[in-house]
Amino acid sequence: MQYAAPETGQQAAQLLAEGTGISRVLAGGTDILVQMKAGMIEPDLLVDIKNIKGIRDITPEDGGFRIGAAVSGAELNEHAGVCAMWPGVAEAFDLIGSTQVQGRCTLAGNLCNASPAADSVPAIVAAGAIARITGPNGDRDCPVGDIPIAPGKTSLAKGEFVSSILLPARPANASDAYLRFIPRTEMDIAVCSVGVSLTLDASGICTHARVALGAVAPTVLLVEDAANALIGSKLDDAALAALGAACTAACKPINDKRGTIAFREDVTAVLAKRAAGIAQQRAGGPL
Amino acid sequence: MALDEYQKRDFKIIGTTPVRPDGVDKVTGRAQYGADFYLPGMLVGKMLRSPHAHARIKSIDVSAAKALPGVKAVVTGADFPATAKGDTLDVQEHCLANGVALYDGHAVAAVAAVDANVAKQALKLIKVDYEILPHVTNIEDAIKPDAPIVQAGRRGRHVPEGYSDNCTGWCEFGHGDLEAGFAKADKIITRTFKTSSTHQGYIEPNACLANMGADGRADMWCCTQGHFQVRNLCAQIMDMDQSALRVTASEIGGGFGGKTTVFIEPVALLLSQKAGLPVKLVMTRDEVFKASGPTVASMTDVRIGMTNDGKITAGDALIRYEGGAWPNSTIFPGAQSAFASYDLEAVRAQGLNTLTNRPLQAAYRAPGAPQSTYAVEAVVDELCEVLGLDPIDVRLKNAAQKGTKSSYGPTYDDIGLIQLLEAAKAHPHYSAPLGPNQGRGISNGFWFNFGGETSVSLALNFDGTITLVEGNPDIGGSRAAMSMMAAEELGIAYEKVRTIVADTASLGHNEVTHGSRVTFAVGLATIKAARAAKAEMCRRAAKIWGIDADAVVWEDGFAKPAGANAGEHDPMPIEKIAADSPRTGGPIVGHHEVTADGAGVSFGVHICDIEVDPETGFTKVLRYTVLQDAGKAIHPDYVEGQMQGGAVQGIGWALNEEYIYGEDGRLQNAGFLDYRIPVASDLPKIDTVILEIPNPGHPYGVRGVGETGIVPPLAAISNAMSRTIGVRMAELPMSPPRVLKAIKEKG
Amino acid sequence: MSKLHITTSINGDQTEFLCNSDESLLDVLRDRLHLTGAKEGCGSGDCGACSVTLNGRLVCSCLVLAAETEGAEIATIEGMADGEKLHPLQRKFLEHAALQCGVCTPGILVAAKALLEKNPDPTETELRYWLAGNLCRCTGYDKIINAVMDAAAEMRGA
Amino acid sequence: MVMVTVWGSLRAFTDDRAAVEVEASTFKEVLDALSRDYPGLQVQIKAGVSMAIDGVIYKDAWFTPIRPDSEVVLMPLMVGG
Repeated sequence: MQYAAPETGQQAAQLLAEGTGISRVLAGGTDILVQMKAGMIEPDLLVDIKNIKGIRDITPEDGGFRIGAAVSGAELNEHAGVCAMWPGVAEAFDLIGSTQVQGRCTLAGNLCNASPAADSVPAIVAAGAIARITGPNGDRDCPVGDIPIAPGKTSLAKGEFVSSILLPARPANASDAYLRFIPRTEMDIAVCSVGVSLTLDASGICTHARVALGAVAPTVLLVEDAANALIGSKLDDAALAALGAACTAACKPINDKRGTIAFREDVTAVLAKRAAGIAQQRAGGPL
Repeated sequence: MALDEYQKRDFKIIGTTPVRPDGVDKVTGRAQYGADFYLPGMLVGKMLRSPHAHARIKSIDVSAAKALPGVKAVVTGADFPATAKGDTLDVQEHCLANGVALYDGHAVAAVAAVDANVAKQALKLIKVDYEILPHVTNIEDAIKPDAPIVQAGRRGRHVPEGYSDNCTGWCEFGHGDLEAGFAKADKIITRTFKTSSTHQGYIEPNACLANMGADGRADMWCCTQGHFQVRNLCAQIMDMDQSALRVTASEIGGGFGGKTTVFIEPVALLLSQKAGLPVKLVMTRDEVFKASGPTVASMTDVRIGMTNDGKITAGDALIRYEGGAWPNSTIFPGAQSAFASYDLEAVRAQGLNTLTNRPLQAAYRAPGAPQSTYAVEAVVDELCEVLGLDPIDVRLKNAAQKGTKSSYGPTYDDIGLIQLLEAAKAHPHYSAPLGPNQGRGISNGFWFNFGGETSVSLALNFDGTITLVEGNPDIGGSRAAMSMMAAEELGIAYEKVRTIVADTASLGHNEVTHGSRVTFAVGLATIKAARAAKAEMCRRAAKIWGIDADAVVWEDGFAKPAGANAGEHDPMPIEKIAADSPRTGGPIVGHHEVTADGAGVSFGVHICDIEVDPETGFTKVLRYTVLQDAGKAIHPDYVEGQMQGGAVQGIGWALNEEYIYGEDGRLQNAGFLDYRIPVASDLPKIDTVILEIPNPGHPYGVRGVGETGIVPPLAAISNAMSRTIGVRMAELPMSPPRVLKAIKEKG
Repeated sequence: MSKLHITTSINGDQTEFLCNSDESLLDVLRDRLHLTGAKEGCGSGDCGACSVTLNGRLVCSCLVLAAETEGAEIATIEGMADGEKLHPLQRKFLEHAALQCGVCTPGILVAAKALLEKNPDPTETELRYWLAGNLCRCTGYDKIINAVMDAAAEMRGA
Repeated sequence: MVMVTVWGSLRAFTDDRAAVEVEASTFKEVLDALSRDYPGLQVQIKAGVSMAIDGVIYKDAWFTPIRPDSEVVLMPLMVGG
């Protein structure tokens, strides 16, 4: 295996484009090294992007924040600005793995590993985050939800990698929350998970919402019916019940070692209601 | 035979909590565990494992692997000498398959190469032609008459009609007239319980380094609970003299029973023999889960009758255990211990063992007892609930005590169950208020405790310090306990004794560190070795003083004249006797060799509070209290540690730990991510109460404490769960999907 | 395949080593440098027995490629004591009997030290969550938590 | 004579009796007498047995004395963790 640590995004893209055999990007390494150890993958080329200038930075941009692809969970959670604006994203990111894993894991890596159960993905999808993709022909932007297309598969072309993720600006009286279910308190993969982002008006009525579900389908689900159940309401019991029902209806889970279909359908609705309540409270409501 | 070893006395060192002798090494990273040994020219060994649950190995072609540069040896099961028989042959075939792969992960070949990458490549070059056979991985299917047969010719001679040939063992214990007993009951409850297979979950993967010379003599370093056992098993499998193999136990990174046998050690020896070089073989975590250790899974029917005022009139249990592809005898302690906490006029416990296409079970802390006790204690609790009785009062009313004929036959001597139950009832935990969605459970637990072959040597150095040499790997602080007992007996400072775990060439045989035997048996031998040394020191002082040896007594590290008649002599310190010893007859060494008996049974009572999220089935353990009889706690901190560790393993077993198999018979969760042992944030403080009801079989009254602690938690948590959600759960683990389903079905 | 040449700092000492491109930092520490205090319990970041700090961040050394450590500062259990003077955490682990088999102990000590550097006064809950990635099968964690809390109190007082 | 209690599944070899009387004054003499008088027990005795004598469990302790009034219970050999 060849290991390369280029200093520019272009060099990295070039290496990835030219690599014959299996090429992989190394950011935090918390997925790829596990897969290599288990013999699931044997890359011929590993491109370490951490030496690319600026890729470990969190930069304010248009009222939001651009998160470099090599920013670790620990670094993001120490960033007061991001935590204040997108607490749901921060808490979702923080739930990935242990303290040790937090020292290494990245948002972009969590996204591009394309696990259906990735913790940060429902949160950044709910947040409407935009990924910047660097490729041999330059950069392009893409909604984060369009990147995972199947378990372990992304829409990225050969030579492309995610170099940063933009968490956009958000209006006043808006916030987000993320909840997942695991059997223990830590160190587990989500059995099901929900990210909710919402905006309230001055009277506390929800004017905008995005609800994303994890681990209940091959890829993250952005559930429009769930958002619609909240919009126009003050998140009263009826709205929350409709939210839960919409989430359960949208689920396409499987039975596996981590949970059953029935359990995932039920608990997704529970988590959605709880997450919506937390986001509402963070957004300043009920106003 | 009443035991009279115990003598009441005041202790100076016993009961204090000095720092363990291996402590500094373990907090600085110096301690050497199984994988921490290196030798010049050392090769890396790796194993090839079957991906099939059951398959005939039609052929194995290792030629391409052998031809790969850097590969020094490739072996299969056929390379072992064809001399092992009986149980040893079973162990050998579990290490390396011979003709048939019997479970997912069963090793079929092994390589030794100059580095890990070459070894990995070599494994890929081995071509195995499998013929897939029907498999079975659970009890219910395995005992059916038409089940796929795991190994032919293994049917047990007592197994009743109607069960498949997978059933290798049957046993029955008990006494009294069951039906007469049930006729006296006001309420009878019958239920079937299941537990999943769980793993010991030690953090250190199995590891060994073998170095065999062309003369057929070998050294081995490995993490094991019993290096003498490793030596004997390896010698039998490799057809070597036992003296030709010296095994040194490394520090051991946890065992809990799982490291009482061999998995890779004979293979490392075989590779080293073929390669003519040292070979290190270390299991990956995946291999640990797939091919070592797990405990038996169980399915148990229990029927218990009770009067309205809480007297148990009869108890009957049928335990069915499955422990992998070879016979095992876990049903014996399982059936014997099921009702051991109770004084019953009519009791029966029957046990059935069946084979499955899973790894051979290894002992796990009180092997067999948690599963059967769980079922019995759950039914007792349900009877209490149905009859409106306090669960501790009912246990007190029926508790076994001195003079009770136990459910497994013998009559109990001094035991502490009643004291434990009374202490539990008086504990503030038992009367603390509970909030919504919270419940409390309690359970008894019992374990036999063992003694066994033990050999100890205690040398007096010329400066008066002591080197104590014992032969049992220190798994929970036993070197500290031995140093304390030697120091107590000799009347010298703890720091003056250094306890060493010797290799197999340095002592007589020592039985495996199992059965909670070490503090009891090695402690007993240590005390007697110290007494032998004391007697010799008194003889030396007597010679110097020119008086009779029996006119000298030993006190606080000094030889003293026994009385005025012995003459006027200043007390002679151990340092002087030691310094003079070359001139008074030679080095002074006390030793003791024994097959220790009289271990003394042990009981525990656990109280547990949980809270259940009714919408998700998530269970939080809020509060946990362990009460246990230690006989005499030599080092109370380590006794507490055993009680806490056992309880937490039981909590994991009750709530989340399980072996999950797919339809294909493959293990789906062979890693710490999805085999969910408790993490720090899952747990509350584990409170402990140590009771000391002396064991008549030990000079200081010691009982084993290592295993009992894992017996009660399964039922304690299950009983708390049932009382919280209002549904009797009868299957472990009580994972959130199962709990939520039960809550929903109740409506 | 030619090996990579890496220069790094381990416990304050400049260290050079050769490694394969796919070797983990843990492999190098143990098998090439014979710093065996970090243990491999799982190789997949699930047990924490191989914990070290990398440029001040707590990481699992099994999830770091040795090749990534060029110019990095690494701290392992072997560097925790100051000569014969134990770190307060090490001392408190001994006083509180916070270890049984001890194989998880180096990783837990490294992790606890990283916490106390960031947060000298953690609550017990914060500590339990911080250590959730360090599996211990022997102790039930109780005495470990007591030892770290006591060490933290002593270090704050010092 | 000593009364020896056997566990349930061994009663197939003791004429369905829960306890049998043998002439013995030590652990080993009990085993020898059982093997002689009840040959069906030989397989189990060879596989390994313990004996509880007056409530104390002995493993392979051949020369442990047994009084005529001792409580003697045959038990399987067991392993612990």
